[in-house]
Amino acid sequence: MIRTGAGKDPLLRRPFSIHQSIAQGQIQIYFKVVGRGTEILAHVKKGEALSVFGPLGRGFRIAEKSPACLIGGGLGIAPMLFLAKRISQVKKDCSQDLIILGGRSRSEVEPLVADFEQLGLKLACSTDDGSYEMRGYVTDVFKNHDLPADCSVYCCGPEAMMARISAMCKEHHYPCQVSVESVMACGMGACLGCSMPTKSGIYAHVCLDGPVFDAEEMVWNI
Amino acid sequence: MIRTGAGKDPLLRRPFSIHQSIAQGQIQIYFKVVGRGTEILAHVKKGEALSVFGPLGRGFRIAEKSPACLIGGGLGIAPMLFLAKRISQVKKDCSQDLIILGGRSRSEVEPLVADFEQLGLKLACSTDDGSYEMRGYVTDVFKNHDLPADCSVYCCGPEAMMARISAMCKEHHYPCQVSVESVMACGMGACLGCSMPTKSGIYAHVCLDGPVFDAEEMVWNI
Amino acid sequence: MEYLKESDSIPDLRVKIGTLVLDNPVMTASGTFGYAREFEPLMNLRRLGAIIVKGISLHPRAGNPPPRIVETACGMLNAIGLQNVGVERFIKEKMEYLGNLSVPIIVNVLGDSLEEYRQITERLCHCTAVAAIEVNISCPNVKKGGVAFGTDPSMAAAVTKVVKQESTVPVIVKLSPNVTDIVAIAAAVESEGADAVSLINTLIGMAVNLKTRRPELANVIGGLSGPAIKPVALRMVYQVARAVRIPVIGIGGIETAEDALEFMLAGATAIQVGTANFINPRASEEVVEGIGDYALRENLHSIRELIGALKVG
Amino acid sequence: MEYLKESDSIPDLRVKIGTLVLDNPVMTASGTFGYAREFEPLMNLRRLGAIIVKGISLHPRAGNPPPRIVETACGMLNAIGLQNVGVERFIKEKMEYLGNLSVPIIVNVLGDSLEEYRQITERLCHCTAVAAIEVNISCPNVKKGGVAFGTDPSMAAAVTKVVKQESTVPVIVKLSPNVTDIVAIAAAVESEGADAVSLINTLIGMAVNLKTRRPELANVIGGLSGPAIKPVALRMVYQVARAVRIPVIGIGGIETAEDALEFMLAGATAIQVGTANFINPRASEEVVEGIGDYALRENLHSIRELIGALKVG
Ligand SMILES: Cc1cc2nc3c(=O)[nH]c(=O)nc-3n(C[C@H](O)[C@H](O)[C@H](O)COP(=O)(O)OP(=O)(O)OC[C@H]3O[C@@H](n4cnc5c(N)ncnc54)[C@H](O)[C@@H]3O)c2cc1C
Ligand SMILES: Cc1cc2nc3c(=O)[nH]c(=O)nc-3n(C[C@H](O)[C@H](O)[C@H](O)COP(=O)(O)OP(=O)(O)OC[C@H]3O[C@@H](n4cnc5c(N)ncnc54)[C@H](O)[C@@H]3O)c2cc1C
Ligand SMILES: Cc1cc2nc3c(=O)[nH]c(=O)nc-3n(C[C@H](O)[C@H](O)[C@H](O)COP(=O)(O)O)c2cc1C
Ligand SMILES: Cc1cc2nc3c(=O)[nH]c(=O)nc-3n(C[C@H](O)[C@H](O)[C@H](O)COP(=O)(O)O)c2cc1C
Ligand code: FES
Ligand code: FES
Repeated sequence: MIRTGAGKDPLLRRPFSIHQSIAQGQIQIYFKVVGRGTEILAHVKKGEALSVFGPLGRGFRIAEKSPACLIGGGLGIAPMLFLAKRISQVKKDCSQDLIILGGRSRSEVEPLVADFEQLGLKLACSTDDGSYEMRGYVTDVFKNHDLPADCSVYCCGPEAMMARISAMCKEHHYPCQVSVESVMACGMGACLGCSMPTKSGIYAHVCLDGPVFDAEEMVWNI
Repeated sequence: MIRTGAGKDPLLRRPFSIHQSIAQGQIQIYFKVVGRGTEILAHVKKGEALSVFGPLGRGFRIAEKSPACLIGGGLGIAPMLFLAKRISQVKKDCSQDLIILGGRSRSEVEPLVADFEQLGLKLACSTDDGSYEMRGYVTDVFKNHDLPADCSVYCCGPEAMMARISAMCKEHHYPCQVSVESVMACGMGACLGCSMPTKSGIYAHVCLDGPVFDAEEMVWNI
Repeated sequence: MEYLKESDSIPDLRVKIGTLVLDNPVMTASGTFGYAREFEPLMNLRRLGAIIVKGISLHPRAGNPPPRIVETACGMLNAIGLQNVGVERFIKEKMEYLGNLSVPIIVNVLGDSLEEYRQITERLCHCTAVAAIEVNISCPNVKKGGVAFGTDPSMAAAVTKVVKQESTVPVIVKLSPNVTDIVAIAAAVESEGADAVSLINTLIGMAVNLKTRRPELANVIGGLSGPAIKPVALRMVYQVARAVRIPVIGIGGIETAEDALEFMLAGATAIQVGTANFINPRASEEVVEGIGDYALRENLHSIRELIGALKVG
Repeated sequence: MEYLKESDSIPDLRVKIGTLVLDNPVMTASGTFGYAREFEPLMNLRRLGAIIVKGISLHPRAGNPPPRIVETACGMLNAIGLQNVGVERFIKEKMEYLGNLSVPIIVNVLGDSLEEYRQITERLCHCTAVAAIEVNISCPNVKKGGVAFGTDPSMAAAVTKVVKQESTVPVIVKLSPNVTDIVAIAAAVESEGADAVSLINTLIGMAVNLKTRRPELANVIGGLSGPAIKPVALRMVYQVARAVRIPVIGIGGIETAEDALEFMLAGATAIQVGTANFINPRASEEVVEGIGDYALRENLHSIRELIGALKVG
């Protein structure tokens, strides 16, 4: 959670995923300007101090023994680099792992590809308009790849995409984790603002119980 | 009137005097950080755009034929440079003119002296703590100087100081103009927020009828 | 290349308040636009849907001692104290200029008794330049120990009745938000024939200066306006618009066309720009422009399609 | 050099709410501090005057569907929907931790009938760790068609009476600001024996998303909190404090010690930090520190000297 300004407006912190972090204590976020807070953030100059509160919540749980398939759509690519790094550190065998990145067009995907390629994992990309690699959705890429039967899927992106991927994983009996978004005020379980309906009938709280959930628990609102 | 930020907070513009201006369209303000708005203003970087609305209101009316005595106390020094320049341009004979500047201590007065000295008018300064030139108030300087009987006084500073100067001018039958402050919202006569009681019993509006008034009209609230 | 075709029709921005047709739904809120003339050099007054002038009373009022305003978080408090020149001087000194603007002029009136409201209405209806009257009922009723007319349905109804009886032009009743049930007040004034309601007037607030240990306003309490109150205003507009059949005019924290359109979705037929005029003197004109652009972009035949079009549930 | 001498006495920050003595006037507002444990790693809970936990009802409540919050100008709207685990699970799962904190724990309670208020009070008074009960009367009274208890003096009095009869600890009644006359409500609950009143709860507001043409909150309306509402809160605290003899606890937009001290000048005996906890999890502790520093700097013997010390007129 990051405060984007020092004044009283915008008032609340904004939640972001950690894109990269290094042991020396630097973190990198990758974000899109969608409103006032991100607008201000985009104008922050090198050397300015920001109030950062985190890391918070539960991230992806890496299944160390099973082949991994990481799927990032649009800004859902942001947390995937961090996860891919962790996977390449934690897992012994990454030869069967696959990263699928998708976006609306070239500019949403291409700038990030080099970072992922460094990790040496297999990469497949798509864009809605075909301006970079395959034309289509990440779901198409996912369908086109023959994944190992014991594959684990890690997914972040727009809700509609995650819903589709979840359904496909269910079909193939792949365990699937999704990282979801919600409006947040506190980021620490105090306000109960970030509720998310779950199959069990009670609300989960994205900031504390998530943002990563087992896809099976989710009730998609689409 | 200057907006100190682009957001909704601080909401209102802040009023400032023009310290200097040149024909090419540059203006300079001289200000003190007293709260949030001026704090933000102090951090504005060269080249950043600010929303400025003005000039507004009625400034000093220069009596071209009579010797002038300009008195600036504390931040009341700010509008005096502009006035002194105008006086030196407009008046034929400035030999009897006097500028009195006062402040709490050296740092409030000294940095501005050079600008005034360039104009070639007589200058007398005081500081409350004696750290620069005479120890005392501008009222003391004023008392110590033998001013011509037909002298016009122009004054800006804390209310208490202006009240004292006004009283002294009344005694000596010097016409005196004072530049007063008031909280402002619109700066253009629309909100009626900047009211100031006057001797006539009705409220004057500092932004439109002022900020400069004849000292005689004023009801000092001290 | 795609062939760019002029849209067949420029969207219709007109809205109707009683019998009064406005070119567009944007007005200036009373007390925030002076007597309009102040804004002449800064904007094109003729583009406004209507101009509402500073509240006028039967007799001149001096207003409150300073300080009269103070900034708060995303808002401001004012305690102007209803300063105005009185209806006679208003008619003599301001009406001619206003009458020549060819924009509907709505006069905001206030009083401290029913009789004052009656007399001022009578006097104003003799001026052909008055397009409508907006009745400020947030004023204290002197007979009832200073309780505001607008806080009680029966008193609000009584004022409406008196003004309606006298008026030859549409009557807009401006509601106070400092009430438990604004819908009840709106219903009461509707039942007495109000042609429209406008809301909200300011929320009562206060600010304290810790250094001086004094209230920031000489009057101690004042009216809160600006972006801070927009959520309260939107909620009240939404509730009232669903409960009455007369047009609702939305007011409170409107700075941009987006703000204005949100009020229209919530049920407002027209809106007023208030405090924003102080920050950006062109704010009201920019709202007009922005609404026009939106209607064009969204292919609206008429801006009226938006009124109350909020999708709920 | 001047000889620096330790001040003879560290200022006394204690204040009294009924029979309950707090080490300092700073509490955390219900619903903004979870069940306190969430803040344990971030601050020293033991420095607080008291902790008020999230509102508890007799039976668990699931709360509203998302979105539940949205930011507004200098504020936020929430429609959490009073989600809570219910009194039994609260006692079983949260009470032990809270009881060991050695800070007074005040439980905020809510109900939709007088009987629910009675039962929950009875249940809580069996827990030794409960130092006081704060009664949220902004909840809809199901029997009265959903009109909030807190909007009517007689309903507010009835709730107070029921809770007071059952309670063995001090009872604070938390007032709704969405009323015409908050002084009348405060007087009504005082007359039924409330040991203190706290105010304000949130203002009812709404936000609209122009793109989707939908309300921002699934519940359509929600409660406005944060700096935006501070002027309204200060005004109500000032009015109520002059009208009642019981202590008044100020709430609304308090972020800093300066804010807190302004409320005390206006008449508050103690204050609560709400929304600010979300922005700065240490906000409440920093308010405690700031109040202590102020008292020292101003040579106050006791912070109580400030209560209602506003110079008016
Ligand atoms: C767990 C999590 C991780 C995220 N990671 C990233 C990331 O790595 N990169 C990135 O670009 N974005 C990320 N987001 C989204 C990011 O938080 C929003 O884009 C940002 O808060 C928008 O702020 P704004 O002030 O620019 O927009 P606003 O003007 O506030 O609103 C624009 C839109 O953003 C959404 N929004 C506003 N405030 C919040 C909030 N507090 N929480 C969630 N959504 C909000 C609103 O629904 C609104 O439609 C993440 C969100 C969550 C919940
Ligand atoms: C006609 C006029 C000319 C001025 N010229 C100068 C100048 O040349 N240099 C200079 O340093 N200052 C000048 N001031 C004062 C200047 O406007 C205030 O110092 C400034 O507005 C404070 O803003 P802030 O946000 O920093 O303070 P805030 O945090 O808003 O408040 C700090 C103090 O400043 C005062 N203040 C706040 N807002 C206003 C306002 N809108 N109008 C007036 N006072 C306010 C308040 O009384 C408060 O005590 C002038 C004021 C007026 C009316
Ligand atoms: C300085 C000032 C003066 C006002 N004077 C009046 C008035 O005379 N009559 C009236 O009905 N409303 C008056 N109002 C209320 C506004 O018309 C409007 O209802 C209120 O400010 C809310 O809108 P806003 O948030 O856009 O400012 C005044 C508001 C301000 C800020
Ligand atoms: C997310 C949220 C949840 C709240 N839940 C409760 C509640 O359960 N019971 C209650 O009495 N007040 C509740 N409140 C109101 C606060 O306790 C407080 O009265 C209000 O937010 C105003 O204070 P603030 O501006 O400092 O936040 C809640 C407020 C917020 C923002
Ligand atoms: S953001 Fe506050 S509980 Fe999740
Ligand atoms: S500042 Fe608005 S009338 Fe002077």
